[in-house]
Amino acid sequence: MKTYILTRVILSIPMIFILLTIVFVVLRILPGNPVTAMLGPKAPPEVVKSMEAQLGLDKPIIIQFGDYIANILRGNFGDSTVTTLPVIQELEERFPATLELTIFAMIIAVTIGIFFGSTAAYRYGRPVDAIARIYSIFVYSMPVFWLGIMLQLIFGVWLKALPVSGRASPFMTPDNMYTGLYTIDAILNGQWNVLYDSLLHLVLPSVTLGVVISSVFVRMVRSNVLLSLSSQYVISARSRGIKESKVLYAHALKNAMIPILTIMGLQFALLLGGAVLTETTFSWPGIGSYLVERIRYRDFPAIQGAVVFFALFVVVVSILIDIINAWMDPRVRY
Amino acid sequence: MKSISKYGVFVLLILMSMMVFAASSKNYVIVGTTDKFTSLDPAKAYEYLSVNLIQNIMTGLVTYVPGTTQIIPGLADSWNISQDGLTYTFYLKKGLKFSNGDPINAQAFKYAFDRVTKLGQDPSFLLSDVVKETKVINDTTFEIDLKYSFAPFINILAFTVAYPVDPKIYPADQVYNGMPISSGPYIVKRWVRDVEMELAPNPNYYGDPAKTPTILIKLYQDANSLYLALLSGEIDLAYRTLLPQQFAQIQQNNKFTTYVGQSPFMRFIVFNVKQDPFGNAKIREALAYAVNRHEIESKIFAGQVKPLYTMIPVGIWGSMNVMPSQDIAKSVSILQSLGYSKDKPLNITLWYTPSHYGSTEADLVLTLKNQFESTGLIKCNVNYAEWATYIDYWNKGVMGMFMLGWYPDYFDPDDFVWPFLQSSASPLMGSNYSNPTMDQLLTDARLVSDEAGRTALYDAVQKLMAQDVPYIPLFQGEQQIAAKPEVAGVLLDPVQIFRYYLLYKK
Amino acid sequence: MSNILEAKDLNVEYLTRDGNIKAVDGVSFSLGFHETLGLVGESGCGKSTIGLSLLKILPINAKVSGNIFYKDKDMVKMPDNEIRSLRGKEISMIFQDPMTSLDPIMRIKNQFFETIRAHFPKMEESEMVKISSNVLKSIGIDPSRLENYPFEFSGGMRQRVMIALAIVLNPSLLVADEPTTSLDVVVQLQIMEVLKELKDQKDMSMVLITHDLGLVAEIVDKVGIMYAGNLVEFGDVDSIYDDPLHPYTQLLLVSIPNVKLEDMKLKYIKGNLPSLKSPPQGCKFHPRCPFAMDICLKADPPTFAVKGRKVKCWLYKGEKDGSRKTDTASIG
Amino acid sequence: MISMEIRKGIKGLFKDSSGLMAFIGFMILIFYIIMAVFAPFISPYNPTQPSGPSLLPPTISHIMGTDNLGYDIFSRLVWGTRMAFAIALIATAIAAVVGIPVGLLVGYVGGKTDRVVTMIMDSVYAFPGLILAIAIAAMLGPGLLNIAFSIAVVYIPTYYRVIRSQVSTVKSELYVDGARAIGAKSSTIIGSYVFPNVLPSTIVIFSMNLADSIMTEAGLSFLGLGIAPPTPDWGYDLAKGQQFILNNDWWMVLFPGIAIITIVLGFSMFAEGLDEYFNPNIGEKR
Repeated sequence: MKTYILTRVILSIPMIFILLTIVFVVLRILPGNPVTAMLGPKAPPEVVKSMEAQLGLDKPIIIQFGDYIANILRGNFGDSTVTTLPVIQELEERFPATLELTIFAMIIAVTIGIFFGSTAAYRYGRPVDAIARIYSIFVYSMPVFWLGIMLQLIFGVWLKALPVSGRASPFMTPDNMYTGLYTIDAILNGQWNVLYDSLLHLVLPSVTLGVVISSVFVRMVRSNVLLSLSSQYVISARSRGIKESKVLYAHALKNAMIPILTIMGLQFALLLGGAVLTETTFSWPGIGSYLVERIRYRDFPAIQGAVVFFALFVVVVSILIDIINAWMDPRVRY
Repeated sequence: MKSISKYGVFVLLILMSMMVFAASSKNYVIVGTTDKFTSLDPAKAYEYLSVNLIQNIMTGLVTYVPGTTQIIPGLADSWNISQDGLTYTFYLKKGLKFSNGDPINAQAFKYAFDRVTKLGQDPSFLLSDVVKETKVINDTTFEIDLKYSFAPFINILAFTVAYPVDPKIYPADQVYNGMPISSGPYIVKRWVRDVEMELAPNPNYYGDPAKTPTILIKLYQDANSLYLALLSGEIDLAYRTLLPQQFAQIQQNNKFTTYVGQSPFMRFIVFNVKQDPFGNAKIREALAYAVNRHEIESKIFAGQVKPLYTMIPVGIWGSMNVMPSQDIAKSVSILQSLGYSKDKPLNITLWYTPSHYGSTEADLVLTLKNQFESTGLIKCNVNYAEWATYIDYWNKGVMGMFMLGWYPDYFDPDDFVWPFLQSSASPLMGSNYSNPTMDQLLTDARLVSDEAGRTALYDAVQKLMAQDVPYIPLFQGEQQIAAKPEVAGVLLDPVQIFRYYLLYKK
Repeated sequence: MSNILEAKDLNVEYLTRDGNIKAVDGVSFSLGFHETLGLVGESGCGKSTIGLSLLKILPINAKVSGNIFYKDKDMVKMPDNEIRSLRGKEISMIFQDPMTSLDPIMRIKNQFFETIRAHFPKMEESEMVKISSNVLKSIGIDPSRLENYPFEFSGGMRQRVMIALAIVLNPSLLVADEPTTSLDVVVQLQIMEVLKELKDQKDMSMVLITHDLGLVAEIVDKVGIMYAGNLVEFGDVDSIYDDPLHPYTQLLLVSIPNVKLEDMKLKYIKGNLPSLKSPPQGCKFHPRCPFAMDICLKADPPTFAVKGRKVKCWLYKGEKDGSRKTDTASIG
Repeated sequence: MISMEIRKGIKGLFKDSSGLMAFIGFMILIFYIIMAVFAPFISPYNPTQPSGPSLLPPTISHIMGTDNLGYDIFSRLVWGTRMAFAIALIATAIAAVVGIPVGLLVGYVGGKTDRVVTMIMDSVYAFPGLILAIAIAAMLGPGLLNIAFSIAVVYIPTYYRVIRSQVSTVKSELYVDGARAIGAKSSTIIGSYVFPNVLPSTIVIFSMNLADSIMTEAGLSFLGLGIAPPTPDWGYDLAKGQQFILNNDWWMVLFPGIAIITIVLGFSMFAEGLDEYFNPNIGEKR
């Protein structure tokens, strides 16, 4: 298992390298280089020069690329031009919010996906199945921010039942921050009112994001469970008198989880894209809203940092998923 | 399973009652805002909320009497200005201390002034343009030498850029991003970046202590969030900025008290006179005649702005209406005299920036576009750029006609005309306007020291501006606060310092 | 109660979007206690479908009609719950492909346990270990391998595990669907040996589904020959081997080296199984039948009782005790 | 003869739900295409000028109400169809024009090139699409082509992946070997054997990507990275409507939202129906 993890991490190095290169290409080589983006196309040459020197853009492109990679490896993302703070520090401050949102959204999406998808597969061709298919295609067509706005309107404005923005009410942040995840820190501090408050704030954003992503999950779980339901070991389990619920969950779904998890890993990228929109809709102070905010300021180091960060996040999650997969699948584990 | 859910409900009830209990305390005031602050370093802070927060946690040599534009001593006990207006000598109060116990002395001031110039951040020009050098005479005596006599300089000293900083904490060569060291009524007790900031009284403050033990400033990302937070009772007071429609609704709502005050903040259109066709004063005039300020006031801002017919806002002495009201016929006749017709309309592009001035900006621009096009002789395109790009576009003369706003650095008519109309300053505004007569008037107004004489000069300046029309002033803003009725001590100030330290709950 | 199993006019139809497939068409047979039945036919003839229908584990698009009496209870009408309690405990099944019939990500131990628990939910774990170990031992596998995963076994071993799983609760009826097809020849014989021992030692009836009549000849008591969803001939193994009545049976037996039929002139079966979606009119075998007559093209033959056997062929129309019409048989 | 073929095809379509789905999707698309083409005749008012009082709820004269400047929402919605199609088509076309040839070529050539290009494409594919589009749009600035390009980059790998894998499958099949044996040129092989085989998948992906790019465009507009107003654009209208939800002016968010949902629904139902039609899945076996 250890060797597997190690191999998997090593194998992802080329991918990280390519992702970093993509970010570099997008932000430096595409027309509209960072300096003109920051200063406008007709900036006086001396201003452009000094700015370029400040950002190291006057060097040959290969050297710049080397510097860029080296800096990222050292965890140096540069300083924000808006706040002058190191970008890495700002990302660290913002990351827990994004993490908390994505975790809860993922829980919701996976729950809907597994229950709805596997039930639909089990009841193939029946009404539940039809509803699941309509659900997934309809939800897929829904812009995440539109759903968010509608939920804000219904639960925040009409019913006044749930908070529609931010992570916490006033004075409702945990006293001691260990993880930066309000829910976890509240539990660690034993501040149950803070936990309740942060859960309330999480409801609408995570439901919005979770529901939208669940469309893909429902579809995916359905088709994979359909596949494994038609497999021999399911028929064989049935022939031994195993209960249907157990056939579905312990055999069909558990086996289907291996491909499902792999695809879920790929969908995580989709989730992060949705997170940017969700964070903006719900004023959620995570990296997504940070990216959008800093685009307004043309805060180049911050934009680059956030994009690189998202890329790395995707890689880390895909590694984690593969490890979970390996742990689930004895054929890989041994 | 059942017992667990029962238990859960019970716990929830307790939690909710705790929250209700927590929210009923009088010991704090929660202020909500949609503004962002980027830095609490006086050498860097230049946008409104950063400056306003510093004004509550730090003080300068001089300060304003709350609610007026009158200058009174702050950290300084008294001061002398030399006859030629070039040397200012300040005598500091005795025993002043920063919140961490370090002394506030002449050295701290010199350190702060030098640091501002050295760092060269956004507000630094306010000092570096005028100040020649600073001297420490002794621990409590501080001297400032100016490059030239500058009547409004004392107002600059009341601005955050001239506040002292603790030399032990604030590095000389870079912006400080840590917890601020206070010289004002409050200290920053807790700061969750982009979420909230908690203020507590500064025990070392020389003046009257702050009225409320805790001020919590909650940051919201948009007006909707702020509005909902206000309605739900999450915050006690909303300051900057609800949508006009929302504020109008709150005004109807008897559960809240609203405060409205004048603001020197103003909006205008800039013409880059170096770009065709805006070099032609006739065209600028024709466009000025097409603008209907009342439509903007009522349709976009629900009556919460005031039409402005000059560059000096109402409330600043010297202001006089010089611009014409909408007169489409006049506009049409000018355009026709220039040879424009329905088939050969005047083609212009109006630029704006979508988020810097709030979400009403696109609507404002679209309304202006329609007003111009209602002449039938103008085809107006609309384009936008984000703020950072926008600034550089105007510096580089990319944009011929664009929207801008102005919030003064010091409260003197000079700050509303010099930066716009003086030939060396106007390129920074993106206008490139230059008129020797105007330059002479402006310089004279800086040198004359009696108010009557200056008023006469500013009258002439405004009239000449209305002739040349390098700008079209549109409206001036309004300060608005919506608060729960139990919140007292709300003071809307002509110089727009919002004082958290005066707030308390009845 | 004379028979453990009795199928009467069993029909199974698969509904698909390209049309319906009649996989089993009016099949009737019976099986006594402690008897072994071989169901023989080419692949796709519906014999596996019969196997699955005996446990009622057909795909959901399958439509079943007719009766299957297990110990005089009609399984077709039985509620799902009751049927489930029969599976594994009363009727068990082993499948063609041992590689895919065991859940690949579950330890063998747990597959035993869940089978036992499905019927005896309160059994202690130690008891289950004991039972499972004994069964494995009886089938020639070291009980320590309970901890292993399926991929750690070879094909033959896996089939043994499958058999062990199937008989762990001492079922009265074991359905074996091509239990040796995917194994190599040596292992095939070993597995057949295991099945034979089972038959001898346990009080168990067996349905053995295969395409290879020769392989099962030794252990079966009765044989049913399937063709395109029809049971074309059914009777004692010996009489069928000695004297195949249906032309298809005759053709099948040609392929077995040790059976000699002097009057068989054909050495192979020409053509393919007909499409079950649109089967030919009349007797489904007529396009391939060397003895096809006019009536075979027009009408599906009923089942005739001949020499204590059942034959579905027009050749035996009117026969009561069945002497063959050799004149027709010599045609072609 | 041809009509017979068509009738057979249509009959085939309706045999089950996948055909029905494709048909409904197709009808929705036809509806929007008509709306886009005949926008000048359908829309009652000028979409870029106020045509009534502000914030009017849906009435007879303004069936979807007006926004805060008195623009007719229905007219903007009708004209917005053009913008949605324009950006989606341009973006998807760019992606297809790059992705398909590269996929064909690399799949055909194979070897080291294949491994390198595939890895790059997989990485782009793994990248959060919207975030990549945001970054590119932010660098390029506003404008129709810039936005279309930002979206296109995200979808290049989808073509590439499918085309490449199909090509390698097809390539290894006998008839291509046969063609090569009789001396056919590579271009002939790709053109006459490989391309027809990958065409169905390409159509499915194209339709799917149209759906996704409309969604991405709406997202970019929502974040303020879209087209400059007053050009009618659904994403912009939606973002603007969000400002007014607290005033209960629900019509400003409801209708543009429904427009986006239904058009995306149209494209994705069409795509999904076609997909199942071309590649029937394991559905009926179980």
